[in-house]
Amino acid sequence: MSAPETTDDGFPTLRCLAPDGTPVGDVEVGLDEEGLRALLRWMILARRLDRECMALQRQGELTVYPPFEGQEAAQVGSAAALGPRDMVFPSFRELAAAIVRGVDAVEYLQYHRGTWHGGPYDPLATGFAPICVPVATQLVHAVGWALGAKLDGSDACALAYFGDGAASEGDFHEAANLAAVFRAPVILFCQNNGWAISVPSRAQFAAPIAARAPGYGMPGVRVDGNDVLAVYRATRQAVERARAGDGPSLIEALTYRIGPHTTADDPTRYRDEAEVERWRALDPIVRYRRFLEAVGVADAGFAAACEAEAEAWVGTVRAELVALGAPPASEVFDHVFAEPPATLRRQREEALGGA
Amino acid sequence: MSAPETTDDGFPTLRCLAPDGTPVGDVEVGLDEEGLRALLRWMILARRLDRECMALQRQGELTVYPPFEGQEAAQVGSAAALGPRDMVFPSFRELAAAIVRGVDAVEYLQYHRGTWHGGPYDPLATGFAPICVPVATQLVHAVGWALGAKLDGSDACALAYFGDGAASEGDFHEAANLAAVFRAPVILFCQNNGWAISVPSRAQFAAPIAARAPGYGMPGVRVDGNDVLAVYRATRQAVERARAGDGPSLIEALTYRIGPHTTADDPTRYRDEAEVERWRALDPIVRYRRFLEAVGVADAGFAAACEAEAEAWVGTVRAELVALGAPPASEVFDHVFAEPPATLRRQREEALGGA
Amino acid sequence: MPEITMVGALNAALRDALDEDPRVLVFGEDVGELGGVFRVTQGLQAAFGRDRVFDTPISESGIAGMCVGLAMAGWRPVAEMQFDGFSYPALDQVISHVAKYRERTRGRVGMPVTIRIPSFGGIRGKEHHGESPETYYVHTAGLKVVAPADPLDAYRLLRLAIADPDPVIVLEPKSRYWSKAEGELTTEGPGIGRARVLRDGSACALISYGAMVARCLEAAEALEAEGVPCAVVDLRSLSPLDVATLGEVVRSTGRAVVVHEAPLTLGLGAEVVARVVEEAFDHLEAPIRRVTGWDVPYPPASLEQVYLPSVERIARAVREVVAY
Amino acid sequence: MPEITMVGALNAALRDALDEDPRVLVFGEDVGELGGVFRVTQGLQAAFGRDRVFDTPISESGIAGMCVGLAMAGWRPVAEMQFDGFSYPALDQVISHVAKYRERTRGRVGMPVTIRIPSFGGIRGKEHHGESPETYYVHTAGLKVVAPADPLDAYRLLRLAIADPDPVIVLEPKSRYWSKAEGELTTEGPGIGRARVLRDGSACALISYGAMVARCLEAAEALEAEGVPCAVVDLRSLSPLDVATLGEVVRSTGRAVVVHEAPLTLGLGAEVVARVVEEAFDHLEAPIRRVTGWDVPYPPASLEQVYLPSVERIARAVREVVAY
Ligand SMILES: Cc1ncc(C[n+]2csc(CCOP(=O)(O)OP(=O)(O)O)c2C)c(N)n1
Ligand SMILES: Cc1ncc(C[n+]2csc(CCOP(=O)(O)OP(=O)(O)O)c2C)c(N)n1
Ligand SMILES: [Mg+2]
Ligand SMILES: [Mg+2]
Repeated sequence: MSAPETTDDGFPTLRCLAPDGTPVGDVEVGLDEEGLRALLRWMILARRLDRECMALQRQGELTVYPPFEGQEAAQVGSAAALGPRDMVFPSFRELAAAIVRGVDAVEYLQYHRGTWHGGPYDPLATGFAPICVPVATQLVHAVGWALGAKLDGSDACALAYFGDGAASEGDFHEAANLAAVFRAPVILFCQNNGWAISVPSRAQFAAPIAARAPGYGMPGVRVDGNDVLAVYRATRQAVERARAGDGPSLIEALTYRIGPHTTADDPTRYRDEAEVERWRALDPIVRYRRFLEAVGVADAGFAAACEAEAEAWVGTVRAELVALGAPPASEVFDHVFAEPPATLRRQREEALGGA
Repeated sequence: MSAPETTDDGFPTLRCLAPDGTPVGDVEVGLDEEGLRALLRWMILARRLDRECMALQRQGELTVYPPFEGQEAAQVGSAAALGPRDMVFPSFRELAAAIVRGVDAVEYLQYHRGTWHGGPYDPLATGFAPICVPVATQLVHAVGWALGAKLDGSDACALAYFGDGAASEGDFHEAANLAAVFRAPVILFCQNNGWAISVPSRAQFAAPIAARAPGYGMPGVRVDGNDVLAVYRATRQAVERARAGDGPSLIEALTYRIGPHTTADDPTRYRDEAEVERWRALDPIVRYRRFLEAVGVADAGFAAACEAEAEAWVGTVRAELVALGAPPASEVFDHVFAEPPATLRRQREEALGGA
Repeated sequence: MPEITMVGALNAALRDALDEDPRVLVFGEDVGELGGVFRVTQGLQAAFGRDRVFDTPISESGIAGMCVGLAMAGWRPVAEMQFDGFSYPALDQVISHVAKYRERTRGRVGMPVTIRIPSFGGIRGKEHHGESPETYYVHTAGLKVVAPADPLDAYRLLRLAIADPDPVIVLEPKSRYWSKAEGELTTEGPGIGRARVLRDGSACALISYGAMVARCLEAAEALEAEGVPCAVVDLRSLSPLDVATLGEVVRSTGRAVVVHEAPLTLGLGAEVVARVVEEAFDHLEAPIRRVTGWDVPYPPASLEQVYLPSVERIARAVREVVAY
Repeated sequence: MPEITMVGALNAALRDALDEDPRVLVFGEDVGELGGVFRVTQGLQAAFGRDRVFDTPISESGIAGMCVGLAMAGWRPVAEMQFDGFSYPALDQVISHVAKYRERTRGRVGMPVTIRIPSFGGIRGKEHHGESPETYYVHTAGLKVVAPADPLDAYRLLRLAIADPDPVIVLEPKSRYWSKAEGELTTEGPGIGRARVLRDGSACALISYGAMVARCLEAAEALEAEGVPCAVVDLRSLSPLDVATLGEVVRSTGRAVVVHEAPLTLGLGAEVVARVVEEAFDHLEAPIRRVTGWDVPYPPASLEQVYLPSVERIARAVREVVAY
């Protein structure tokens, strides 16, 4: 099976496993067998939930949903490389990473249910910042947080996700440059899934995103984003660098969005089914499962058990989610300020009566 | 004489002349003798005017003035490489480039006299866009203009000046990326003069600015900015590339601001006189004049004639400038819209009476 | 005459502008192949080619900044910001350059720039998809700002914006994109700077724009039935404001309620009140009420109707003003 | 007690805040070694070290965005934007994040962020150096906005801003930086959200903030001599507005003139008028006049006094209002 076409530019792409699961690089990434199995389990749970969300949206239980199918390895591999005191700054498609971080799926999905904003879960307790929709804006937040951790003398680091599309924003640049200047312990993790809504990578930039790193004075790695081991390894390295005080890193994970941009999108308007099929064949879960089974770390029963677990889990998630009512109207007023000023209290009263 | 310390990072720096004027690279840059002499003349005129402006400011005839002494080669060498239909997008320190473009000095200096805004001269007739103070914002204007020229099938190109400080802005990135994606005929010309007001280059970025170019998929050249021939050659190459339809280029000219950031600044608060002295010894005019005299293209009489011309010229400029009165109050209202709306007409009347 | 949606009317406006003036360019995020996330630019790239209708990378500041350069090069750029909340990264270019360039160059370099922004709430969108950014633009001297309320006016205002020698921000009410109207698409009729009185009524003037015009008309209908005849004014042109019409209408009603989705404080309603006080003070029989969004970030989908002015809130305000 | 300039008072406020709270950080362009282009941060890096007081690259969006991350990490960032006109690149971060973060996280992540912006005109500055950006911030729900008029209140407001659990934009009137006052530097006294009545007077209320307060006091002096005693209200807190005090004062004078440097349309005066109409309608004896900058880009140095409200323009408006 040939490598994804986007890599035909001479820039090296780190890979541990071939698309059929055969090792093509060093597969010792520093995880024990349980750790290795956990990656597969998370990917299976994530995909199952992602598909459930698509169904939930069709059934009117979510407003709009941005699926991540195809990107499980990129998210799980990177998030798994972090420690509990690290902080993730997601964009809006990182539900798989959220699961790895232990974010409660029902709390998270309130966002897509339209019952609350970016951070319905507790960002500080989970180490997972609020969902962030204005692309690339979260990158400077991550740099600020990382600088804060560094000033605290902590060895925690921040990891910020962004898309290939987000990489064109000014905030990407300011974040990368500030991170380099302050040697902030931050990992700028790009999921290059080939598309920014309808705009393909080639219409967004003229060089690999990872190739930008030297211009900032930081290491830049391109990695096969459908190879969970490669993603884990690259992220791990960046994390260690950050903890050692050596500053930021840029990682570009080449992957693909198998589904639509969001449930409101119709990708057949702008891309070929053939391209999707080519990437479907590069499925990150199949690849990794074959590897684990080949090296005897997991047997078929393990995957089956994960799938059963996923099935039961999404059932609970669905049940809890659809049981959620609308939040009380007072929520509109109660979180704007620590202490609402008189003018706002008056508006609250006008809106809610005495409530 | 040793090279400027900022170049001790392994990144190559294009140079034609050693600081003492001896050729160290190919000095055939495609200029005939007259063209070669013109570069010296412009530098001499520019420096004389710059010093006159410092005096004018001290005498209260200008509000605040940003001197460019030390940067004559960077500006003259680059501006001289352009044709009449090309468009320059300056920042705020490019008076030397303006002179090369034929911008009337008195019109230009109205800006610093406080009698008008960014473009007191005619930007379209002179091919010199308005002075632009919000750093890096002019870079995207240049990309837009260049794209417009390309769509017109013209072979004109745009050259945008920016400083080392401006390179940290998001707009730098958006401009570079958009230029690369659209293959816009634009040259992003950075005068790295070592300082952004009080902040030295090393506190602004962690890699050479020219090293950013590959990350955008465009050529990046670092050039000795005090070597007018090297600057001319690098710019000429970028111009030819642009005219040939090969898209944008990034040039970083290493130079130094000998004077204060502006007349309101006191550089002794943040930098050593020793550093200034080191750069004074790398004077771009002395270097080039030695070269021209050594190869017999100009004799001492030529420089003397240029100096005499400069003296007379700045006298006229001064006389015309100090004779300028304040513009009429109506100017405040008359250029906001092509056709002032009723609400603004009413304000005009209130302010000016029937005037 | 067939019915047309607002999206259809806007699409026709772009098409006709591209057709009539070879210097018009249309660009933005996803406006090409996809035809825009709301389909406003659908089919334009196929019809006019990739040079005149094209996608940009996600660079709003760059998009606005390129407008400046393209205008200098003699083009007439029509840029789309994908959503209200994503127009903010372009604010610096808009405030510092697009709005000031003509002034700065003493009129030598005009900015015939149109920036289209799908705006306002009411579509159960996520955060940043329901913003009412008009104050940022209306307060910025050097810009014109329009917001159509119906398909035919959307066609007219967008055509006029593109033809205007100065920069015009076009705030398109997303929640009315699929509303329909019947009639001729034409640029004839009220220009930029003129309001429209959509309904006469002596008891109170309802002053609004964008999607809230429909709610005001609905409220007026209900109030009429109660014996409270209301005039309804569609501002259309948020900058410049049609102060003359505002004054005239309120001098006749003596009472007014301003309605908009933007938060109360320094929402456009504040300026309307100030102007009405200046124009019609002696005729005012009650304080002018503002029925607006609250001073809070735009809420999530399930709470947006708590935020948006409802027909009931509008009607209640009118009743209070009339009873004053 | 020695006299202190506003720059000195602001410097003392930062110094005391850094001293009392180890989580306070001060950063921005040229605030370190140089001590800021206006010397407001002078000596702070030497006193508190490069970790707590530091220069940033020229990245206003990044500066505001880093505030978000630093606040999440438990710090209390105090950022400087070098000039009003250079605060615009940060608007997206301020509007989309700084203002909304507490709301978005249901109060779990507060934003104790202070953004200082040397503001307004009157210093014969170049373009982009005389902007009055308050409308952009005041209209943005989730922010507080203050603008001191004198050194002692500058100390108080900056200290209160830094101590506030929510984001506060501090607009420092550049043209008053070197004005002096005598008195104790203290945080006691009116908090954020409270206006101050600086002068009583029954004929008309002059309502202003920032550098224009001094001109209002001057005008009041002149008008007093003419037998027209004016109250002068210094708003101080532009958001939230002290609506109660506004209502109270204008109920007593029945007449008001609002003065600010920002352009007229949707300048803060519009909101003041709207509030006064809501609070004091029955007491109003004349339309409220706004004496403001014109709806034009801030003009060059030699024309700025055509733009800025003059004592004469203020006095004339008062006379007209009183004669109404
Ligand atoms: C500042 C900003 N501009 C525009 C948008 C609208 N938008 C939402 S997603 C998207 C494409 C993002 O592409 P990419 O960064 O590659 O992420 P992906 O959707 O592929 O995960 C766009 C343009 C936005 N969210 N933010
Ligand atoms: C967007 C913006 N932020 C801040 C400023 C204030 N400022 C004026 S010049 C300057 C330093 C610019 O440094 P550099 O780009 O290296 O140009 P140089 O002054 O060295 O020519 C700064 C911060 C500005 N003009 N624009
Ligand atoms: Mg993508
Ligand atoms: Mg510099």
